[in-house]
Amino acid sequence: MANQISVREPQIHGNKNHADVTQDVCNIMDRKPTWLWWLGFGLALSALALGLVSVSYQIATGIGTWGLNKTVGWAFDITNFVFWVGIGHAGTLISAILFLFRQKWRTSINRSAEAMTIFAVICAGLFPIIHMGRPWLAYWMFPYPNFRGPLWINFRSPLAWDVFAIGTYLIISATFWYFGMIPDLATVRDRAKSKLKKFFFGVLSLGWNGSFRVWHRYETVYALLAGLAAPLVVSVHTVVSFDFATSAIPGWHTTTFPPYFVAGAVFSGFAMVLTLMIIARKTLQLEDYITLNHIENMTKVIILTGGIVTLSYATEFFMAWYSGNGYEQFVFLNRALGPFAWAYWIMVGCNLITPQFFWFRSIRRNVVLVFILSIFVNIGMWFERFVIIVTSLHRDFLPSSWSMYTPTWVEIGTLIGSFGLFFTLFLLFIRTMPMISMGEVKSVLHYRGNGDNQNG
Amino acid sequence: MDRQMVAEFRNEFDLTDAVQAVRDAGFEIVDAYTPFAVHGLDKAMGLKKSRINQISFLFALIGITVGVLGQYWVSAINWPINIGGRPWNSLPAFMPVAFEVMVLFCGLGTVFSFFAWRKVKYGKQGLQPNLRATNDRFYVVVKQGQERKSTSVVKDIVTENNGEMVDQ
Amino acid sequence: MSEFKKKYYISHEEKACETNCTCSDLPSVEDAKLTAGFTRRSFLKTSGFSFAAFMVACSKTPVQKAIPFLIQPEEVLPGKAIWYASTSFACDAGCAVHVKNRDGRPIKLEGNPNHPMTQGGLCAQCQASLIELYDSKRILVPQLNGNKSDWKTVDKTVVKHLRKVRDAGKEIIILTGTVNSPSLLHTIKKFKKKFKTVSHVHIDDYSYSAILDAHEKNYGQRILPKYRFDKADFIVSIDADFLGSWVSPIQFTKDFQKNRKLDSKQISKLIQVESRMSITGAKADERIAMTPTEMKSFMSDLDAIIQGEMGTNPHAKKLAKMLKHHRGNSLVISGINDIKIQLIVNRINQNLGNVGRTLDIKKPSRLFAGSDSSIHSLIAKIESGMVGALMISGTNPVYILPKGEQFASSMGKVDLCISFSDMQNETTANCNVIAPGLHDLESWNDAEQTTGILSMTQPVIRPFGENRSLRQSLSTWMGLKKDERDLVRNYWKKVFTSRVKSGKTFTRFWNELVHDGFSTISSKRKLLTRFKDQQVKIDTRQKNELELVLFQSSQMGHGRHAENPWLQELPDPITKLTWDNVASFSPKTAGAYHLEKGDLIEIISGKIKIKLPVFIQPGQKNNTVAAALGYGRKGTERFHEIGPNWLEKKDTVKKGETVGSSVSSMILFDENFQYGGLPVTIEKTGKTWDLALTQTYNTLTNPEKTSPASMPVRPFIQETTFNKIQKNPTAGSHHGHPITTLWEDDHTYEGHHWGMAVDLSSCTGCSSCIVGCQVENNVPVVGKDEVLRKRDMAWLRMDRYYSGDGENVDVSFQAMMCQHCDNAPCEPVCPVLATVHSSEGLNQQIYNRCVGTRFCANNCPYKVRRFNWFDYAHDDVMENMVLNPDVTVRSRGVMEKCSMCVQRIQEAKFEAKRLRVPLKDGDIKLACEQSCPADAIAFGDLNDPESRISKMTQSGRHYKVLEELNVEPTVGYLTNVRNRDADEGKGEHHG
Amino acid sequence: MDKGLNKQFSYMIAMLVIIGFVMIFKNSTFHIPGNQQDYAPEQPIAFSHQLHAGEMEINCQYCHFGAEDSKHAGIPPANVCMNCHKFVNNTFNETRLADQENREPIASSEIAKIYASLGLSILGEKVSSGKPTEWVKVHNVPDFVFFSHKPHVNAGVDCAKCHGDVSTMTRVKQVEDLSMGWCLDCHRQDHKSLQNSAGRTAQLQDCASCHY
Repeated sequence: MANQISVREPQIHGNKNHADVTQDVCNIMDRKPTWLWWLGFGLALSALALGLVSVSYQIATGIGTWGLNKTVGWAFDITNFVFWVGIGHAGTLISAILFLFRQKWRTSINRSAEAMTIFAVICAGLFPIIHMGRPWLAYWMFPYPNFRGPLWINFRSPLAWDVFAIGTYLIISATFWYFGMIPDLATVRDRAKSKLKKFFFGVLSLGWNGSFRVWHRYETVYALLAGLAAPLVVSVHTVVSFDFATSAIPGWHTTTFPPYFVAGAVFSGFAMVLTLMIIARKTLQLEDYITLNHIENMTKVIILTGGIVTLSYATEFFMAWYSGNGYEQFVFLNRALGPFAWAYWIMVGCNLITPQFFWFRSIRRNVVLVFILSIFVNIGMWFERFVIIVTSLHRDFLPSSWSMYTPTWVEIGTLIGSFGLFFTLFLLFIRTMPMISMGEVKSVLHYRGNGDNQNG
Repeated sequence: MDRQMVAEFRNEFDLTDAVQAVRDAGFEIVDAYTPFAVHGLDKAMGLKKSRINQISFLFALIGITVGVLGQYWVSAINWPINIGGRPWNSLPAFMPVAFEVMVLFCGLGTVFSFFAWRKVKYGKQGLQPNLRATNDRFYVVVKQGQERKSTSVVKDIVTENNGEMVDQ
Repeated sequence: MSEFKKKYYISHEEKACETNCTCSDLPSVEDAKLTAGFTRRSFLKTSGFSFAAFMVACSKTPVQKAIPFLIQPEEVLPGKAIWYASTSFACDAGCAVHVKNRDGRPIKLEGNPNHPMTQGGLCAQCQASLIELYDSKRILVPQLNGNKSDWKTVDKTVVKHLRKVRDAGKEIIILTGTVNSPSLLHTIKKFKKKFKTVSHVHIDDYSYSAILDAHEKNYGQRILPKYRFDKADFIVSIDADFLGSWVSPIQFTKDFQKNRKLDSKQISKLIQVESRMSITGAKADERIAMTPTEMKSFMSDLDAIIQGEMGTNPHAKKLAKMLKHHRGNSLVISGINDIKIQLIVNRINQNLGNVGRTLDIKKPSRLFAGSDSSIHSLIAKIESGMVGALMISGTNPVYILPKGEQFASSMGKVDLCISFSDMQNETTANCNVIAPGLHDLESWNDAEQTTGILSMTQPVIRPFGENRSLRQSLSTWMGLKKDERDLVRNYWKKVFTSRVKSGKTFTRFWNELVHDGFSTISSKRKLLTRFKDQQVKIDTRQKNELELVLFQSSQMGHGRHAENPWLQELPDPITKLTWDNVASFSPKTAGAYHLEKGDLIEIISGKIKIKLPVFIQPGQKNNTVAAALGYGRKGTERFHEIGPNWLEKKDTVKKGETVGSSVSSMILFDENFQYGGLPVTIEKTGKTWDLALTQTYNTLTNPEKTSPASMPVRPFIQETTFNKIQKNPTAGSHHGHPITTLWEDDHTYEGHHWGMAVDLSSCTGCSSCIVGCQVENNVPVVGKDEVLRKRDMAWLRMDRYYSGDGENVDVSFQAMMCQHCDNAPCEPVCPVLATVHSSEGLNQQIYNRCVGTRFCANNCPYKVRRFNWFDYAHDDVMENMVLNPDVTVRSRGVMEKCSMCVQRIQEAKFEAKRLRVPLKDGDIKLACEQSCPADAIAFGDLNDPESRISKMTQSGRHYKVLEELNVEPTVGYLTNVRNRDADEGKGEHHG
Repeated sequence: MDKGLNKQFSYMIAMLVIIGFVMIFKNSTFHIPGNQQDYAPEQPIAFSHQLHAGEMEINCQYCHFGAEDSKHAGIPPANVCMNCHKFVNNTFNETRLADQENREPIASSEIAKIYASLGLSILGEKVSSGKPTEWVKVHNVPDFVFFSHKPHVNAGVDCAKCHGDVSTMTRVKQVEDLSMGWCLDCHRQDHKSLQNSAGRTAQLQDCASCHY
């Protein structure tokens, strides 16, 4: 058994030992940021600024500053919401589900993937609030005792479900992320020079001392959290899909939405992880940790989920035809041939064609190509949500109120702003926190028989 | 309290073997300090399976109950309001929230009960034989028996598992 | 409104002057300025007190002051509405109204159901005229040579001048719109006596002169016959939009419906011959499209055939046969203002023996007296400088006359031009004296619109300014200082014995008159000669490539209300266009000239050029271009400001421009004002123009590229024909499969269960319900840009669908408002319970709970929910006085929609409770329901088997839109029935 | 350092606890914004309900005659006051005193204000045009709430139920908090006066019975 394992290609290249791992990972935080980091941070910040301007103008003036109308009540706002929630799925999925399946290759990407999840969910969570006509009353979405009778909330409303789903998801993912980071925080604390850093990480690491008795329970709790997070991931996007699935509008009123949305989420999520990891790996010289195998594995997941998404598109059309319901049929014809056909075909192009390239190993292992394709997948997935929302609304039942939709600069600014927020947070994260789970990487460094001699 | 002996190792496999051997030699392992969760060490140290999962199951139960009953009470008892002609008790519609509440309770409950466990002290520098314990060294703390020779026995086991004793 | 609720008081002044106080309860402008200042609603809702709010440093919430009356008039109770009967002259016909007066402020006009003419109907113009009372741009003090002045000086100068003119033997001209007020005519007569050289000229905004002249030739009297659409079984209308804008549309609609009762053996049949698409054309059982020139030949053929001579025109043949068949109870009318045509019409009716049966010339209508020839002579006189003084009241000649500028300049020749208008307009600009008149709601007036029926107008609010009615000004200048009321009252006192045949005392008669708003009186017969036939020669040879057709739109008329935001934003019933007039072409013609919707073109006739955007109008006659009168009024620049202000805002009108453009100059003015048939050419400018349409997809047929085989046409409108419905009461309805539901039903409506039904075969699409709703529910005006962005706020919209193609299309209307579904899809999606169901089946929207997620609007299959995208302006202090204090003014970011006038339901309940009697069917009338001249809308309790609504629901024609979604709407529709032969096949293309 | 850290934490927690206590026990008359309970503003005329409604036992609706048929109970116009005060222009004690000292009683300055508002001198002759008294409104509900006295009075709801026992107040004070919950307490009870026996309370709990 032992030699079997030993012939397997190691997860981490450049035969590192434990100390090297600590060294490499902590280096990212310790050394001065590279000009590349500054560049990225600058861009991210300016995007964020643009977003802030747009949002504050919108909140000060009214939703009217968006291109919406009496027929199309949602467009960019909810599109972005679903998009970001989708992105937020890979993280927890990678760490939780791959952990449960004992996929060792997760170890070097799960930390940053989880961080990405949290930041994405933060971005997502903003949209339901700013898309309100009176965002300052957003707290009415929560059931709390009051002097109004008391008047609670409507637990039958998918939006109320969203509040709980997204809230729970954010809290649990954050917990999972932080909990998994405690040992590494201790490591950082123990090698910290400055008093401040010592204090800071001292607080965060909760007095972790590597005692194996703690490790023992810690492992159990971590497994439990993973076990919880896995169904949670699935539930969250299911609930998001309910926003549409439970409605009465043809094109929304679709029972296949939950699996369809979850697959889509994972699809886009992994694409985003790839995008980020490839950048990180290049700029932070992490080639040894985020190896081509990691990239390849993720592209494989993309092929799978991409397949499911494709199937969903097909199913939708089939069901529309099969149902014999004129309104349904119209909506789908209208998607493919109507005024918003261009959006539909962008979606199809990006989500159906792109993954097919990954059938070829050469492409899977070509970092540049993978990077480009992953971005295409992200674009495609954004348009998927746009198509679902706008094309279903703009021509529904009564032709008298059919209309078109064009975004205003305020909406576009808000979209860019959300990306700004996301990257700002992520760049700050890699500077301040151990972005690779040292503990777990160390645990997969050696197997009996291959590592012993290297500990000089 | 009786004296303790601390041994340092350079990798997880030596540690595990040594611990196993020491225990076989009839010594009591106080604790081990490792930079990561060493696979199989729990067996070697003879640690029992943690019962924390039962606690979290309890929290899950509480969560789901609160979720379902809470929603039912709000929508059907406290102030029943006719919402789109749906029945007072729209159980299917209550499921998503019930589930989320369950997960929330269970997750936080588990983590907090873990923190509540006394070995974690807020903001405290860990008591550990050496700072490298969180980096690349592996330590085991053995309870020294009464016999004089015991020290040497442990020392032997340690050295043949290419580790070395640390004196405090 | 239920009987017990409606107490009409005789006017304030009546009471006031008995309890010698000077109507301190009626607010003056100052009050309004002081009070309307702050929150939109509260000052109104706590009305009766005036309010002043200011933060006191120590207190958490603003201190509110409550100021009681000093001496409270008996019938005035703060917070309780009082109703006064009156008459509004906002439209040419003049609608009998009940004015809802709340704390001294008129806030709503509703039709007076007892009035024999309008019979409870109320046109859009009259309803909307309410806001003109509160117009901050009104002239409230007399003006002398363009500067503010006071009555003393004005009176002095005017009288001095009039004397001079009289002595110089020059003429004093009183130029008015048609005056049918006996008392005013009397005053003018007196005025003539006083200043010898006075002559009184009538001028109508839209001329009906030809009809009157024709009758003069035929019967020796200039009369406008009273048309009896309730008696006519077969109606042929040649270019007369009598359901929309011709003569007296409301009255005609009411009458027309009387003979369209589907339960009776037979109903009347309407054939409309026209070039453009009008409301009447949309309603017609058969519609024949013709160019104005074709109409002429058609008429002469029709006439010929009826007289038994030869005629070639196939339509004429067919119709002649039908007309003969319906001898005596057919009716032929024509809106063509051409004496030749009218002579033919008269002859046809005479030959068919309709006179005295379907049209009454013995008790004629007195709505229009204008004579085109007298306008000619007037202009001539002025040109020749014979005129020393020109008094202009109730008309705007500079705008309505084809050669307006010319008239304006010639006014310069007159030393004294007096305008009685209370608004600046094209004419006042050329007047050296402005003696501002009163709004109908401020003034005493009487009118005899139809011989024998006297309508009364009484003031319901103290005049805002120092304004004086024409009557008052004239008598002042005659040197008799009289209170206005007395002027009217005394006249009737004088003629009482001669004109009122009844045992009543005068006081009794007067009080009843003021109380009821009308009274029947006797009037001496006009002596009509026997029918003198006139020979008419119509040359039918001429052939034009492109003919211009001008018309009055039902909302804008001839521009009198151009400054009324409600009417400007009221979509045209046919085109669905707001804030513009257009040059409309038939699709074919547009294609021939390569015109696209929105292209800006120039219409050219001789030297005159008019810029108008192109509009493609299905059903219009090829080779015609139609344009609405009444646009391009000066003063509509004011709408530059209207609408929410933000970065990407487009102005409703650019600075210094007007809403639409005036086409008056295109009126052909030879012997008569000719509104149709002017040959024109067009030229593209290459520019384009945004058209703010509330509906941009116009048929129920899916766009062919995306049309599924299973549903080429959407089944929202059911149509059938009369003879089919007779055989099978459910004809035209498509039978949906039975609906099953998963939900157990927790919600039985044991009390009331409110519901509504719209009878599509009565509805004419006139859209006065929309204004009614807007006034009642404080629906904001949002401006052109917002409409362009599809953000119009109207709670009730009139969907209009075309079917058929080319010149031969059917138009179907469908009033669409919140359907108050029992399984409302909007409700379960609202996270904060801002829209939930009431125990009486209402779909409630609670503004103050709404956080504005818009999910409800998205999930509404009918798309009837409206969102407050901005804070729609309510900062015009004066205008705010029109707001209904019982309805919240919605703030930014909340959803709103039809509430089924829940405030009326509640009010009725309260009253019933007070009187300890149960609610009766009809106690509650919704704003849209009461204003409907066709009685198409019915509201009531579905749980009451006797109610009108229940009966309609049981009807075989009753159906619900999108029933298959199982949303269970409580609003239903009744199949549209057209009286056409089944073999014509059309009429059921909707599925 | 370890100790230091622990201290830090205990401080933090202590602070939180203290803040919490302050929040709760700051002052017992803490109202959530918009709640005007116990609001008793000074009025331009020191009119005493205790005297008029209490001792004199004048019926509420004698002065607030709007209540039965209108949204607003209404503040009595000056002419209503004058029904009595035409004859009464000074206080009891003053009259008694004056009798003892047999002199003309001195008119009360407060009643003089009513005369003044009508533009009358205390002796009743017209001196000016007069101007209505600006009372301070005590019971206010938000703009988006439709409240009408009419149904309540006709349903036989006792004035005191909402306004408290005014007959004991020298200066009127808002007794109830007038919150939505408070309204519902009553609207949730069964009401005989409602038209349809079925779904009585349901009807009163409809949002649209107050919000439109």
